[in-house]
Amino acid sequence: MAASQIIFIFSAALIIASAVMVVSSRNLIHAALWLIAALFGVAILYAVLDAGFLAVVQVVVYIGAIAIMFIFAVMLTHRDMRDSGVQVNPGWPLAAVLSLLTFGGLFAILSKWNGLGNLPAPIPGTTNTLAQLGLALTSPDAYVLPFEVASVLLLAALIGSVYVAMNKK
Amino acid sequence: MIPLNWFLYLSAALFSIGLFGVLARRNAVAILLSVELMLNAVNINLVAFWRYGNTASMAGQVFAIIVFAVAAAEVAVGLSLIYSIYRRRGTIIADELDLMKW
Amino acid sequence: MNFLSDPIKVISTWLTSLLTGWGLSAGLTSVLLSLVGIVLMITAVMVLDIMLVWVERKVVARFQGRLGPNRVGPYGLFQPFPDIIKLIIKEDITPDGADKLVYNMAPIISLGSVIFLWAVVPIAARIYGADLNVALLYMVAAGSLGTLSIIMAGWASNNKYALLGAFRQVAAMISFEIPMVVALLIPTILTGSLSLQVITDKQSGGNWFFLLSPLGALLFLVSAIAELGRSPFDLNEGESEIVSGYHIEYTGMKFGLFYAGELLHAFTFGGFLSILFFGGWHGPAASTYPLLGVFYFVVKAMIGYWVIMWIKYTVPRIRIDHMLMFNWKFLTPLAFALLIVTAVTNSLLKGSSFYMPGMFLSNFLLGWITIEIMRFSSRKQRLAVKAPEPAVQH
Amino acid sequence: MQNPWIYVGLFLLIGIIIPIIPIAFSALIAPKKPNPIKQSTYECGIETVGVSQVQLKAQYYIFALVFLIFDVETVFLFPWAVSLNALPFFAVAEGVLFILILMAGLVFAWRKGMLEWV
Repeated sequence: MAASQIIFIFSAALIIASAVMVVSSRNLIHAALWLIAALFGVAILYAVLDAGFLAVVQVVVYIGAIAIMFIFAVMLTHRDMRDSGVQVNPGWPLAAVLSLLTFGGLFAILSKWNGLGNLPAPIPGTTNTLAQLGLALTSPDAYVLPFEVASVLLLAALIGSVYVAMNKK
Repeated sequence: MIPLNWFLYLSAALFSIGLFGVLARRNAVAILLSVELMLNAVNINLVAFWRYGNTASMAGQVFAIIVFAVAAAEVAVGLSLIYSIYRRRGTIIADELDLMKW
Repeated sequence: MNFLSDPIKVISTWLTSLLTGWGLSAGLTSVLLSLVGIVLMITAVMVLDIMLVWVERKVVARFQGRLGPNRVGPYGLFQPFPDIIKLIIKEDITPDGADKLVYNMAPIISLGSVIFLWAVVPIAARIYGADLNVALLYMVAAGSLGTLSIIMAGWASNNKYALLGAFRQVAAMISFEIPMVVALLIPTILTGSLSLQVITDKQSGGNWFFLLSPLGALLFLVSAIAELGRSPFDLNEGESEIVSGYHIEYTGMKFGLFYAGELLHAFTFGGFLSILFFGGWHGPAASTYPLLGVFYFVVKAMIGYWVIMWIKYTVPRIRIDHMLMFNWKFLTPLAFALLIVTAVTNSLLKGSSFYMPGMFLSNFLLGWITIEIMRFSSRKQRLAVKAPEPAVQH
Repeated sequence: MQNPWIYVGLFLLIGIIIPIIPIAFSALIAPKKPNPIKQSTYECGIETVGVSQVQLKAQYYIFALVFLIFDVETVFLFPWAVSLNALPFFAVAEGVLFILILMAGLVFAWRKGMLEWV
C-alpha cells in the first residue's frame, strides 16, 4: 500500500468520524469543533490531490472564518450552551433511512460507471497551477464572469446579512 | 496511487451524513453545520475530477473556489437570519418555527 | 561539496548514504531524515523561545528603568530555566465545569500554531523546511488555528472573564487579519509568487521590498501587532476589567505554553517582517556562507521583535471599540487602496527604469493623501463639536 | 523531499507532539490535591453569579460577518496577484473592479452605522 493511500484512509476516517459527531453531538460548540476536524481532513485530501492552494484556503476560510462564525452564532443564540435536550426531531429514523438510501443510490450509480479505476496523470513539474488559476480567473474566454459575479454575490451577502442581523424592528 | 472511486465514495458518504443532519437536527445552526458538510462533499468531487481529468484546464479548482464563496455567503446570510429569528421568537428550534405553516 | 556552502546537503547526503547502507529504502530514508530535521528545527526554535523569556524580561526592565533578572547566571541569562522548573512542578488546576478535552487542547494548539509557521521559514540560503508554493497563505492558515485555540480556551474554561477576553481577542484578531492578508498580497504582486524562498531571493542585493512599498511594511507591522494581541492592542488582558483574558483559568505548564506561544509568535512575526520586506537572510556574503545568513536572519528578526516590544512598552492600551474602528474605518480601506495602487503601478511601470522610484513615490503619495484626508476629517470633527458656552455674566 | 506537503504534514504532527511533552511531564511530577475551593471559577475572590457562558455581544458578530466576506475575497485575490505580471492591463483592471465592488459593501456598512460600537 502506497503512502498516499495510507494518508487517504487516515483522513477519510477522520472526515467520516468527525462528520458523524457533527450530526450527532448534543453540544453545539462540540459539533462546530468536530466540523473543524472534518474540514481539516478535507484539507489533507486537497493536499493529497496536489491542490495545495485549495488546502490552505480550506483552512483559512473554513476554520479561520466560517467555523468562528458558527461558534459566534451558537454563543449568540444559546443563552445556556450546556443544554442537553434532545437535538434530533421525532422524524429522525425517516431521515436516517432517507440518507442511507441516498448513499446506496449514489453507491449503485458510481459502481455502474466505468471511469472508477482511473489513476491521476502526473502534473508536469513546470506548471504553476496557482498562476494558471489566476489566468483562468481573469481571462475573458475562461472564468472572468464567475469571478466578478462572485464579488457581487459576496457584496449581496454582506449587505443582506448585516442588514438582517442589525434590523432592530 | 489512489483510484478515483475512493474519493467519490468518500464524498457520497459525507454528503449522506450531511443530508441526515439537515433532515434530523432540530437546531437551525446545526442544520447549517450539516449543509457545510454537504458543500464539502461537493468540493471533494470537484477537486478530484480536476486532478483525475485534464489538469491543464482549471475548471475544477475555479468551481471549488466559487463554492467557497457560496458557502461563505450562505453562512453569512443563514446565520444572520437565524439570529434575527432568535431575537424575535426566542428560539431557533426549526420545528417550533411554524409561522409560515398557516 | 563544501560544508560551509551547503551544510544541510552535506549532512543529509552523508546520513542518506549511511542509512541506505543499512538497507533502508530510499523513501523511508528521506522521511526519517525529514523527521530528524524537523525535530532539530523545532528544538532549536523552542530553545530560542526559552531565551526569548530572558530577552523580553530584560528589555522591559530597561524600558521601565529597572535592572531585570540579574541573579541566575551572568546577566540573569539562566533565569528562564528556574521559571520553567517552577511552571512544571506547579499543580495543574482544572476548574469545575471546564470542558476537559477542549480545555487541554487549547494551549497545545496555541503553541503548535506558532511552531507550524517555522515549517516554511527560509532561515538561510539552502537552509529551510519546505519550499511551499503557497507559504504566505499557509502562514495565514496557521494564524487562524491560533484564533481557534483562543476561542476554545475562553469557552472551555467555564469562566465569564475568560470568555469575554476570548471574544475581544478573537474579534481583534479576525478584524486585523484583513489588512494583514492584504499587506501579504503586496510582496506577492512584486514577486508573482507566494513562496517565501522566491520572495527572499527577489530581494537579494539590497533590493528590499521596504524600499518599494514602505506603506505595505508599516501595514504589516501594525496588523501583526494586533494579530499578536500585544499592546496597544492587548485588549484581552485588561487587568482591571477582565483579569487576564482567555487564559485566566490556566495554571502551571499550560499557562506556560500560552506564554511561550505569545513570545515565539512575536519573534516569528519579526522574522516574517524581515523576510517579506527587509531581505530575509540576505546580506554581505550570505549566499555563499549560509551560516552567516542564519546570523543575519536572526539579527533582523530580533530587530523586528525589538520594535514590537518597544511599541508594547511605550504605547498605552486602547479601547476595544476604538481598536475595531481603527481597523475597519482606517486600516482596511487604506490596505485595499494600497493594493490597488501597487497593482496598477506595478503593471504600468513593469520593466521600465522608473520602476523603483515610481513604486516608492506611489506609496509616498498614498500615505500623504491619507494624512491629508485624516487632517481634513479630524478638523471637521473638531469644528462640529460646539465650543462650550462661556459662563453668562449677570 | 519531492513533495513539500509530506514535510509539512510531518511538521504539523511533531509540532503538535512537542507541546504535549512538557504538559505530560508536568502531569507526572506536579502535585495533585484538588479541592472545591481551588477548583472554583476564579473571579478575583467574588462568588460567581449566573451562567459562565455569557451571551456574545452582537457587535462582535457583525464584525465577524464583515471579516468572513473579506476573507473570502482575499482568497480570490491571491491567484490574481500571483499571475499579475503575466496579465494584460484589462485583467488587472478586473481585479481592481473586484476590490471596488466589495469596498462598496464596506462603505454601505459604514454609512448605515453598522460599524459603530453600540
